[in-house]
Amino acid sequence: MESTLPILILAIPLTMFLLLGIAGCKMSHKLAGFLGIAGMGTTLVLSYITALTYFFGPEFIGADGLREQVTVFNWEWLAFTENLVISLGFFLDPISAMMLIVITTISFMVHLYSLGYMEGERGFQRYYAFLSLFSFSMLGLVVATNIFQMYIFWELVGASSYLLIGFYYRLHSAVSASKKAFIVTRFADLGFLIGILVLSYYTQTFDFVKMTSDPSWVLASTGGATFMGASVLTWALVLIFTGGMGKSAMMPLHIWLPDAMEGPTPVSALIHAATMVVAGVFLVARMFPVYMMEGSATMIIVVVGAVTAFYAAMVACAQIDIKRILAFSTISQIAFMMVSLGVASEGHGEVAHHGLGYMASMFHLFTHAMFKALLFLGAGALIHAVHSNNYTAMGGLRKYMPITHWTFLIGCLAIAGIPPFSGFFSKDEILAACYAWSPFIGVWMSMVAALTAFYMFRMYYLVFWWNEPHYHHTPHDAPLSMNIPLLFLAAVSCVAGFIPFGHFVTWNRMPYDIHIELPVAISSVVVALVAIALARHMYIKENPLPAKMKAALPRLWDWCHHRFYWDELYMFITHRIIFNGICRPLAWFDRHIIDGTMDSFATVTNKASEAIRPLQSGQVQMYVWYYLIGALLLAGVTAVCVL
Amino acid sequence: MFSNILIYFVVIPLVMLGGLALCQNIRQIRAVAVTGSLALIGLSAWVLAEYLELRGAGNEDPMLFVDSWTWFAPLNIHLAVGVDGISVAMLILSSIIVFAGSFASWEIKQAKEFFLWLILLSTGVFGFFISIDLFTMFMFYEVALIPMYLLIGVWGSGNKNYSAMKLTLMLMGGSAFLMLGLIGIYYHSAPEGGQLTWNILEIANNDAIDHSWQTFLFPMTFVGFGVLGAMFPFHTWSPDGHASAPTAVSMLHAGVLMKLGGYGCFRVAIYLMPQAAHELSWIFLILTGISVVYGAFCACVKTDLKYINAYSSVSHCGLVLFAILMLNETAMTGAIMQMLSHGLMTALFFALIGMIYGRTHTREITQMGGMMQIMPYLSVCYVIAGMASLGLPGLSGFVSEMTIFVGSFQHADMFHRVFTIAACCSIVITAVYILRVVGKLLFGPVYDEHHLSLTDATWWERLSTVTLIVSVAAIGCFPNFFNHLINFTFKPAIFAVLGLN
Amino acid sequence: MESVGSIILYCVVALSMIVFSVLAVTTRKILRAATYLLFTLFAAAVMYFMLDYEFLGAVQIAVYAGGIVVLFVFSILLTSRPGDNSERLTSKSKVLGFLGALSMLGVSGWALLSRCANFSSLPAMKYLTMSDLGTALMGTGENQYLLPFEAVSVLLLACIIGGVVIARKR
Amino acid sequence: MDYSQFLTMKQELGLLVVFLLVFLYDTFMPGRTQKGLPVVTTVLMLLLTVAGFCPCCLGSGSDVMAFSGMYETSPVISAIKNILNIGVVIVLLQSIRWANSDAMAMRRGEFYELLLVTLFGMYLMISSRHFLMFIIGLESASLPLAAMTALNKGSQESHEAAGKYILTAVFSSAIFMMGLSFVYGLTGSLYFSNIYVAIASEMNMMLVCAVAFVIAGIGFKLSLVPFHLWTADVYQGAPTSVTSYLSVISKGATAFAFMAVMAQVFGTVYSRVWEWMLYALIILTITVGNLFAIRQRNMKRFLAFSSISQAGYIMLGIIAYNTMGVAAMMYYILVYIFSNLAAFGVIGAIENATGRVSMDDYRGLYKTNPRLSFAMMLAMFSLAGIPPFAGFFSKFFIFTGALNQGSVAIYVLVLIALINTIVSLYYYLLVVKAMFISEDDCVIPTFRSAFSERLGLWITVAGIIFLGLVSCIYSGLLTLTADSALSLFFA
Amino acid sequence: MEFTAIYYLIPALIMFCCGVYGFITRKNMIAMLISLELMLNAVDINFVVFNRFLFPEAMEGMFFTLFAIAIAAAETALAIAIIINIFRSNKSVDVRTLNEMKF
Repeated sequence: MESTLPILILAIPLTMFLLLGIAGCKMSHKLAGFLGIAGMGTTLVLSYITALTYFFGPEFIGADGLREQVTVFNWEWLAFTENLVISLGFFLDPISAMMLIVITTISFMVHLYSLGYMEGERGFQRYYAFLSLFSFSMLGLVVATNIFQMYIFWELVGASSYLLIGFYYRLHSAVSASKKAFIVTRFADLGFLIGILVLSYYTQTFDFVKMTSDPSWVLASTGGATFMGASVLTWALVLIFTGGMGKSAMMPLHIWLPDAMEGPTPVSALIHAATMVVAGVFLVARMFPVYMMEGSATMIIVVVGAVTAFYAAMVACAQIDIKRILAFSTISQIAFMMVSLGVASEGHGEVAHHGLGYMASMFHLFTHAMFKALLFLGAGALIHAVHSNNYTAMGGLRKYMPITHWTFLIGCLAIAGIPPFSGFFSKDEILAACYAWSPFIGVWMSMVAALTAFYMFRMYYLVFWWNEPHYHHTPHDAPLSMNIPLLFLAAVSCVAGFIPFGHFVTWNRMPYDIHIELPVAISSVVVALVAIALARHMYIKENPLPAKMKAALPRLWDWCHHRFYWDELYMFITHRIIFNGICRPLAWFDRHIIDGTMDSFATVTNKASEAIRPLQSGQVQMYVWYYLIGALLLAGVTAVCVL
Repeated sequence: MFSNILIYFVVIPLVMLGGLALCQNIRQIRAVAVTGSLALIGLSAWVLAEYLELRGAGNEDPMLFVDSWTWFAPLNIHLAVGVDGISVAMLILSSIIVFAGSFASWEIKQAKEFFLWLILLSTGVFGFFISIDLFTMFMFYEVALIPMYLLIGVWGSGNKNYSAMKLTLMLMGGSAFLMLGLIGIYYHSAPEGGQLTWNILEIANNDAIDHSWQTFLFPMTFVGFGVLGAMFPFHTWSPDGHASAPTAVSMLHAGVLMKLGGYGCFRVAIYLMPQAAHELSWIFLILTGISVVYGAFCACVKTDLKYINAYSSVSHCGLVLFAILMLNETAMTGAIMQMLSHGLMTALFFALIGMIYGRTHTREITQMGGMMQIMPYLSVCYVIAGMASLGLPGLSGFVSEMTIFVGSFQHADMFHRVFTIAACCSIVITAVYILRVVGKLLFGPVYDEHHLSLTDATWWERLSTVTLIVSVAAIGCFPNFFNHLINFTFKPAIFAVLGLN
Repeated sequence: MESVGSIILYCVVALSMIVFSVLAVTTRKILRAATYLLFTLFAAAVMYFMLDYEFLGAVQIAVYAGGIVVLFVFSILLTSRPGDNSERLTSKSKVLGFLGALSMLGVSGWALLSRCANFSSLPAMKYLTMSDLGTALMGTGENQYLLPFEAVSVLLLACIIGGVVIARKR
Repeated sequence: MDYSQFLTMKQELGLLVVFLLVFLYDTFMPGRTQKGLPVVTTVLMLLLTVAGFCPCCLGSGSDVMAFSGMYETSPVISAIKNILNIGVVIVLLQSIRWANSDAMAMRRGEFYELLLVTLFGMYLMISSRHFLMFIIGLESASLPLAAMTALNKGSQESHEAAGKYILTAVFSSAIFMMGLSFVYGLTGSLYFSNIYVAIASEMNMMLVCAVAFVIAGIGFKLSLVPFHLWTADVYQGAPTSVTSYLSVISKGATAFAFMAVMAQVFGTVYSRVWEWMLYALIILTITVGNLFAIRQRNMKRFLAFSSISQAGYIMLGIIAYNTMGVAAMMYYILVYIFSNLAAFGVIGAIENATGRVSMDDYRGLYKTNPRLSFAMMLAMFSLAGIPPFAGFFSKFFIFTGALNQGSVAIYVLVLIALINTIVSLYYYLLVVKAMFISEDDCVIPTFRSAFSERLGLWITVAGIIFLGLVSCIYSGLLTLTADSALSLFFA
Repeated sequence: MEFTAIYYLIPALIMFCCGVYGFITRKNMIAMLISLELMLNAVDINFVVFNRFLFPEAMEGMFFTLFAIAIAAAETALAIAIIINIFRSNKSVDVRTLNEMKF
């Protein structure tokens, strides 16, 4: 494959970032916005060409009928040793091609949307610069040829996320949210890094192709080494998964994501809903053949995912801030993908149901990106209209903002899994995979799906129906630049489910047909509809039921509303234990013990100097006496020693 | 003698000193400083080009441009010069920082004396890096140390008397051990009956220091240099010293002088006494491992910008020594990269802190806030420096740290690997303190209304910072160039002795 | 075996030497101290005579007794008022003095006794004539002392100059 | 009776000629020309120094023994005498202004005569190879100094210093002579060469005592701890010129003589007896000197303690017991002369101009008298052993020389000495701090020092800067020592 | 009985120690000088005795004593001059008055 297009796909956003970052402050808002959109538009077109060529070009179907993996280019960037080399390259396989589409689509939509949403904001140019940086990093991440390249871009997306969350840097909340996001993900990345170190120590390679094409070799290369009872491969994979947990906001490293909603809403749509947060899923998917080798690692993935999904759904039911609700929804949905990946394999190379879970996960990733971006952008339009994030400030908006209302409704239906919207198809596959793996997980995830439908429609009704509060300005639909993305994404959410995804993305790149498992599908739709009906009953207009339920289960409400007090726990650990319990004592220790020791050399010297002062008494007879004793001691001691 | 290109690294500063003596006013002083530092940058670029050309032509000598002029014939002391990739890298680093430092002290008071000492300091630094004779190396080393006292004492701030004295005495304390170690090496530099020598290459060739002496001399030299490299527990001069030092001095000191420590540890302690290094490395590994984590933890609770950065330096420099002790090619390459990286970014940090301090007259982060609105340029630079420090890819910190971690983790011994993981933890703590400062200092609402009237960077400040940022980014973006420049040194047989790598 | 006379003589000399030394450093009257010193010096001179060094004995009497002691007396008269008893010694300085003197005695005594085995009785010696002394003083050969003789003259000159310049009122 | 042997003592004779000329000038020239005496003396000494450098003229081209081995001269000995001469010239130069002050009008000539006699005594100490000669030299070098100390008639401290000095000096010489009597009792001879041979078989208390007492006696002049207690008081009380003379010339000469005695007399019992004594003394000297120096405010007293610890470093050259050590010691003495005289030059200039000698008075000196402060700083750096100043080289070489001995004990000793350099750096920096960093209300005003003082300072500063960098000095000394008969004693 | 050297050396040593004692305890500077004379004299005796008993063939010790007497004389003269000088300014010959300078 030509390497020009791939290079441009990465280079254009980077150039835009540098251009807008360095010269942006000299530009007008219009010019900067135009440049950003033009750059992203070009990238979009190039990515589509690349991805579509890959998916439909016959040259990429190998002799064995498998879709080939293509390393378009791979430049040595930093050679640690002969084998361990970080290369910067462009790797095309089904998931990276799919991610190219997802990223550039959402990113372009967000660019467009932001033109209206961010109009007149200070730092408009900076905003676009950061968006370009993020797009660059995310693209780089998905096309990584080796795990270290992924780590590099992994860090870069983290940084751009940090910068964008903290975009409103005058606000304390934004600053601390960005800090939190960075540090939590950084902590997770530490795990990732150590995982890489461990893995590369045994395999002596960073290269994905090398690792995934023959995963049993990876297992063999560890030579059965164990550490603290678990095999080193498990350690490595779990640690790498930790990185994914951080980025994808899995429990217990999820706490940064709700706070990240402090950033501009389009950013949330792009980064914290559609692209960056799925990096963890992507990572596991990328390493999937290796994970397959270690049942214990996938087990952990399933457990973490399942717990997170349920937890986030619970919490989402009790939030006030619509962006928070969406954030928890995102967490929950990503957990779905994780679970799906986890259930795709059944330990030691046996792929359950032809890797259905894998395909489902990727499918859900794709559809979720679209409809969640849609929801976020819709939420952005709402916030734009009423200048508040809380649904308490909203209500009855369907009259004022019809476009937003209808697109938002489509998004909700999609996420709730109502056919024929895209979410139904992908979620159905996931549930099917879960049931196949273990009925318990299937039921559990179905329950979460029901909760999803409930909290989404709770929000929907509270915002668009419910009682109308007093608005200072009459809310109205957003300008065209914001509506286009909404409409586009809504359209995609409507039709994306019909894409024959299995033809394009499967774990072993062997195309196969998706078929809907009717029992699972029907049951889940029924459950979802029931949940929606309940939500409608409770929230379409003033109704004592919610209050009653709250009163009936106060403890549960409190815990859900306060997100099960995770933030407080972290606060306790970081501030009380690490900051006050380690840092401060260490600083004290440094100043008083270590430095005190150094200073005490000086003090002791001074004291000694003071102590021997009487020697120089000024009395000549004492001088002579010391002289005499000195001489005699010299003789006497020597004599005792040598004679 | 003057046909050797390296000698000009000492000659130019000396000429600058002479020029400075003739200067009448501030403009001339600036002219001398700028011309001189430009000449040094040019010279180091030239050396780099020549070096690469020679290497490209297949020159496999451990050192290039080697030359030696007898100085004290009876003791076989020579003025011996020579560079390998490491020294070239260090020379480039030094010249860049001297350049940036000159601009950062554009409006210093008593400029003549200031630059006099500053240039004397850089003479020492350059001389140290080009020397391959232990005696001249040590001499230049001490030449570089003593101007610090006056620079901090006269132009410093805060508790400057105490800090200057502490810094000088502790560093000289280190060099006391060092001197003993060096003379000891000299006396065991040749096999029985052979000609004793101070020349590093010859000593390494002779490989005559017997085992028991190595175990005595290695700690001496390692601790001697380690003090300057801010090795725990001998790092305490660093926070106080940096906090009190004027901007350019902090830059030079953290940026270059602390590198002397790491460089010396490698060039003398490990290069000449590999067996002892191998056997005793665990002791120092523990100490430096502590430095790495401990410095970072301490930085988390400090509120004085310079203290934070000083502790951060302890942590980062600890990583340098840590990696050197791993005794394998990758980790040691990483150590040198980390020296470059830390030198540049910490110089950038100190330059920025100095500039902010020069405006607000406080370094307490609790007394400041919202600088991004007041001085966007400096703030952006600070963020970049912070990002470099916490290891953002594309900037130098990432490259060096990763090289170190990957390299260290390649160590065959489990103990070393576990320790590497412990050291890795520092990247999280680093993020904590960097972001804490960035969040408090640059973001958020403006803390003090008086600060609103402050101005952003002047052109010379911009020049100074841009130079450093570009350098940081250059290393971060094109690491393989530096990697190849450096790791040539680590190829040859010194590891063969250890059966490592 | 020594003759009784010489034993008696020895005892007298040795005893007076010790006794007068002790007295010289313990008496409170300074002038008396000078006198006891004189007696001690005389005893030493006698000892020189006993050991057949007549010339030395003569010099001892002439220079010490005749010169130095006179000098002492003059200076004592110059610096002390009549009836000016010397100070009362503090017990501390006494203790220190004793300690010093005793340890000196111990160490040096140990040193002397360590060589005791080598000591024999008085060997025969060639009678020293004046010309022997003169040749030795004026010669440049082995065991001849022209150089010290000249050197000491410079020393004496310097001391004279020094004494003069110090003692001069202005 | 070969009186022509006197002609081998060219340098001594030259010095005596100078002495006589000065004496005659002082005695017979009319009063108005008396003010020319200091300059004349300086010039004469300068001539003597220059002449001493050429072997054909006064210096010695080869090893010569005269008076049946009572006197020795050799290129090495000639070299150390030349080094002393250089120092004396500088001292004389720096003392011109003081000597020409009104208070000194009546004692000008005597000062120079006494000084020259002490120098003569030191020559004898260095050259003598017979203990009688040695003690005469020692006394000549020490007794007139007492008189010189008392030259500041107006000052109570001057008298006190002289009193303390003469009393302790005489006591010390009594102990020394006691030691000599033991040596004599052991060996039956006072010739160094005879003792060297005879002592080799001895191993008893008398030998130990003898060595200890001899070390004490010479250590007194070198101000080794614990024989140093007079030093500070005398340095402080004596006129500055005398102090500088005492601190460098007297110390340097004694150090060399000490080396000669230890090597040529007690060489055979080095490791048996006195090696360990010197270890103890060196550690004590360096440490105690440093500890006292920390607290001093009076500059002269401060330098006294500093010079005590410096003496400890000089001793390293002796304990090294090899030619490298000796050469390093001579080099150290040379550098020390320049460094210390630069310091005393500044102190003297300031004292002559304003009468202030306290370190507190030096605060802010750099603002008003930058050049003097600079000279002082260089002196301090050199004394502290900071490169590229000469002190660094001398320290380095003396350590190198010492470690050449190679035992573990010497490594420990050198380590202790090195750690002590940190303490010494501290107090030297205190002076620098006072001048450059501290500020004060009553700064010493700007003044212009006399030409002679400035010249002296220029010379010393030039020495501080170049003595180290110019390698031929140390190399030359090393070659000289290695080739000399002295080296036989270290074999 | 037979008089060996030790019979002469011991009194001399005692004399020396008396001198030491006197020098350390006496407050009058002239008395201290007197003590010093005792010490010097004791040394002289040592030399003479060693010469006479152990090495009678040469006259080294004797001549040393001869010169030592001269040196002692010079020392004493100078010391007395200085003491008188001190007496002039201090009006005292008490050694304890010499304590201006200390520490």
